Amino acid sequence: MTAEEIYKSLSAKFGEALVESKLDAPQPFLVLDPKRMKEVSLFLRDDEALQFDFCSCVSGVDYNNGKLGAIYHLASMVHKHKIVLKAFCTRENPHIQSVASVWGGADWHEREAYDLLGIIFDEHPDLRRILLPYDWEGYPLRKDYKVPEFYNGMKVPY
Amino acid sequence: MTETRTLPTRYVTHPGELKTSSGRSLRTDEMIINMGPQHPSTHGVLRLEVVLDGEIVVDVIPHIGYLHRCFEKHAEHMTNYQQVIPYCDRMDYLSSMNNDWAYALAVERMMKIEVPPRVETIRVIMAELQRIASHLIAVGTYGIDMGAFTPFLWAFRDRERILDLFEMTCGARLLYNYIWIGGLSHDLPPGFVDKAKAFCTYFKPNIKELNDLLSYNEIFVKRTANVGVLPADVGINYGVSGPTLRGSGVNWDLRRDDPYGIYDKFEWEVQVGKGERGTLGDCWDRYIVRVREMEESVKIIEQALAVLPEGNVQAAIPKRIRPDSAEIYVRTETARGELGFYVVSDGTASPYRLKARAPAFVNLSVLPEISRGCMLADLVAIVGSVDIVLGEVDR
Amino acid sequence: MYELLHDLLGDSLLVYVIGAALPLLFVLPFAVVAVLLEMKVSAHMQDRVAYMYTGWHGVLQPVADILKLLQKEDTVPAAADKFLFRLAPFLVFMGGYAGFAALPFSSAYIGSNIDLGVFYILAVSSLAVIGLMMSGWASNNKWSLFGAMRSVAQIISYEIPSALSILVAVMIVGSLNLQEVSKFQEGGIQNWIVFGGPMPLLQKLLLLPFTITAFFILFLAGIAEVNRTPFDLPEAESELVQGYNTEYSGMKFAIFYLAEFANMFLVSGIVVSLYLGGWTSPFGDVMSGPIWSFFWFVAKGMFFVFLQVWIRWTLPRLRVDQLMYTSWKVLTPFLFVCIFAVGLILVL
Amino acid sequence: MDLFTIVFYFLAIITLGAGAVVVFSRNIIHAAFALLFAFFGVAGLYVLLMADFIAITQLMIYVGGILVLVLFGVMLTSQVLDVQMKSGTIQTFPAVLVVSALAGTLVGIFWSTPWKTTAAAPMEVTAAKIGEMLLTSYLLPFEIASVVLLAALIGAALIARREKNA
Repeated sequence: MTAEEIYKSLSAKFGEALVESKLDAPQPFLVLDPKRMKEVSLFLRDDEALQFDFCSCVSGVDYNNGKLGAIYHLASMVHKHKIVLKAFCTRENPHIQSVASVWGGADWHEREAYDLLGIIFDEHPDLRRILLPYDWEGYPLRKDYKVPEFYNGMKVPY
Repeated sequence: MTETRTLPTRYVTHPGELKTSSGRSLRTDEMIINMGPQHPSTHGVLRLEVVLDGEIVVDVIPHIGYLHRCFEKHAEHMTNYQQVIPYCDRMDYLSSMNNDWAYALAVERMMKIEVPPRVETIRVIMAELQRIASHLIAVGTYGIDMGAFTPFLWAFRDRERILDLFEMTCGARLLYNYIWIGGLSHDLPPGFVDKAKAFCTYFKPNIKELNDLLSYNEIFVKRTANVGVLPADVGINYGVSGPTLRGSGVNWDLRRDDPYGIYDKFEWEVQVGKGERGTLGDCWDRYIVRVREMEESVKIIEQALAVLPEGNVQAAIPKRIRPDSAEIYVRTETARGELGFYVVSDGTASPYRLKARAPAFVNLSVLPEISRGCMLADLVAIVGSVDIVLGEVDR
Repeated sequence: MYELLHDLLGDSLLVYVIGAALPLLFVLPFAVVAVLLEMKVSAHMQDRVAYMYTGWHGVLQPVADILKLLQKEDTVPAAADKFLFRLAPFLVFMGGYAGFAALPFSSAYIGSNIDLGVFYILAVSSLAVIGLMMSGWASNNKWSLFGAMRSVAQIISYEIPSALSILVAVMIVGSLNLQEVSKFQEGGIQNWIVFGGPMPLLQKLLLLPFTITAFFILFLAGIAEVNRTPFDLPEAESELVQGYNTEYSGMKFAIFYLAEFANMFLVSGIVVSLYLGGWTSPFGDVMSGPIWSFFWFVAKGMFFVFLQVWIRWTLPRLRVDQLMYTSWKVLTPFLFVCIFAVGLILVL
Repeated sequence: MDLFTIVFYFLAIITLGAGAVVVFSRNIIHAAFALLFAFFGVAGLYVLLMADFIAITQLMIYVGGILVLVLFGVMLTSQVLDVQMKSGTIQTFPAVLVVSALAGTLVGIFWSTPWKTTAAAPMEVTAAKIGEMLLTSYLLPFEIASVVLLAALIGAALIARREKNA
């Protein structure tokens, strides 16, 4: 299935949840409503013609204009097609609906995005820091992140 | 084969309360034990919080991040794209070549660089040698996990030969920095082809030896078959990839299914688990897939060595790599599975955002799912069979 | 032996002390040799050469290792039960060492020529069980406790097959005294109990399958009782981080180690005495006599020690439930059959 | 004092001292482990009485079996990893009563019995005799005991297995 067809079958069902799309890019992507991630994802996974059963990667990105994004790279092992989903939120209100219940693999990726960028994935089963210590402050991959001078009262040497 | 299959071992646990026949309750305590971060069988600094009922695992909670070295943050602060490669080396330090290739490939695709055919061939040779080296460690350390020390040292003996080849190529034995954007750091040294061929002839009988000593050893099979069964659908849902997924019988290999390099020019097969000794997708299947993949890799190397073309080892690339504002996700098949690099460029000389989709990271996330209800010793077997490298999990 | 000492020193406490210390003259050098054997054999199996620098082919390395262990700091975990922690290694060693008293090293020497020899060895080995449990508990470490619990369960389970397979030989000889068991098998290799003992030909042939089975099981159970691969679950390095001796260092660890090697030889000694003719020469009267008999006993014992090393560096480890399964559902029923059959053959 | 007496007192002190620890120790684990030395001392006393078979049986059954069972029991109770597991004293008054009554009886018997003292008999082979008697004169009690033990074994196995069906 080409990106065109994927877009059509999605827009027919979830008109407003599709905020934007770019189908002529080398890797075409769809921008989704961050609050309706789950239902779209469920459809993407379970629809016979789509069958996006494999969630390769979830990446958080800070676009440095107050906008954060979560980028989902999906693939289908059955039909061997790929699509990129994007969901954006603001730094002030970084909420995106979690898809961890749709793809188990998204669980840790979303935790990582939360850990490093502070994107809060709503309905995530276990949203804790994953790579950094549990008492770490701040989100290091945000572009406005200042490296702390002290960690737990200890001077960070460098 | 499927008729005689026995059911996977799942032990009955009785956490919380037990009622006696007279209705009185007996409270049994679960024991919470920390496996790691310093533990011989966690293959690095992984910490597993294990909830035990006697010897039976009730739950496993992995805690990672002890080896977090801010790879992604570093990458954003490099002065150019080339500088990221040494950091890629250190992600999955057991298959550095594969990491470098994945990253180089991502940048090359973003900039639409065509690499010369000699480079492609050498990359395949290096990646497959690296895959053998990495699988040797996986298989060898798995032997240690099961209490057999000798296979480990035999595996290391053979791996040394591969490292010798790498050393004569680029001077390093672990972190090579050999595959560069648009090519290689330098050409193969004279005599490499002969030595690599000699290695292939030397190595093939050793796989049989390993099989005799470990793979088909009755105790080893007893320990690994029917243990930690990963059903194919669960594996796919969790994004598991590589030999771990193929052990569950999923015929999926990015070298063939999302082609890169010149793998399509060679004759080789994707090895999948068949549930020969137990349930499909158990530890033994994952293990044997690695052993058989080594044989396939030898095949690929021999073919690639035979067709190695002459030519340049560096494509014509701009002095300073500045991709246009773009983004790309490229995935390759490393020894552990799908290694993906998501590169976002903003037109400057360093990546705006670089996300590494580490296969071991994702494979590890399925661990709690497949290890509930097994025994403590099985947990060691499962962790070993998933074959994680903590450098890659934590990046 | 004691007569000699009595004649020299009279009936004093010293006689007994010296008598009790005599096996140490064997155990200590043996441990050194066994360490070297273990390292060298494993190394050559693994395409290595092991240590090469201390003395000729590194033969002095175990001595250096012992000296190092002697000098090491003797750490005791802060939260450990200090008294029990210190006591445990000695109990473990005592359990193995006490067994040497009933081992017939030669036709002229046995520590204590008691009639209940084998029974006594089985009994004192339970001392080591308590020692292991003590060490695991006193370390105040969950892994150690796990190891201790496992080892106790394992040793107790494997005492049953080993006792039963001992019984097979004892039934044939009609004595629990290992010295007499050895004497019984004099006259060459064909008289060893593993080959049916010095019986009439027909009876011998009938006994043969059962004695061989019992012999193998005794050896297996012996390996299990000294916690070596494939039965090394209590100290399973990859699971339990060395189990009960995780927290031990320096001299106390050395004593655990010594106990392990002493036990290795003890087990081999029992197997050899009961089934392989003990100190008797395999060639009948050729090369017999007290000195030669000592040689034969030690040589046979060392062969079995070598076998244990060989097995250790070849096989993976069993899992706890498989271990118990092997003991209770495989070895023990087999032995019941053996005992029944041997009894029947002997009576008829 | 000859050697025999020295050894006797040595063993007696071990036995009684260990027994005292068992009774008075506030740490249950210490109490359980002290049993080892008590049993050992008793076995030694048996040896002095030339009862080698009983001595070894004592070791085998009490140390190898019962003590292990006791230790498992103690360790399987809750808070096993807490080294400070304590034993307490309850119902002091009835205990004192019972104990003094028992002690009085024992001391009374001790004083009123005409003890026969003879020189130590030479070491005899008892194992064979015991075996013979068990299979001839005392066959019935021996068999009854084995049947009882078998029943206990089967019962234990049954209880241990019940979990799985439920």
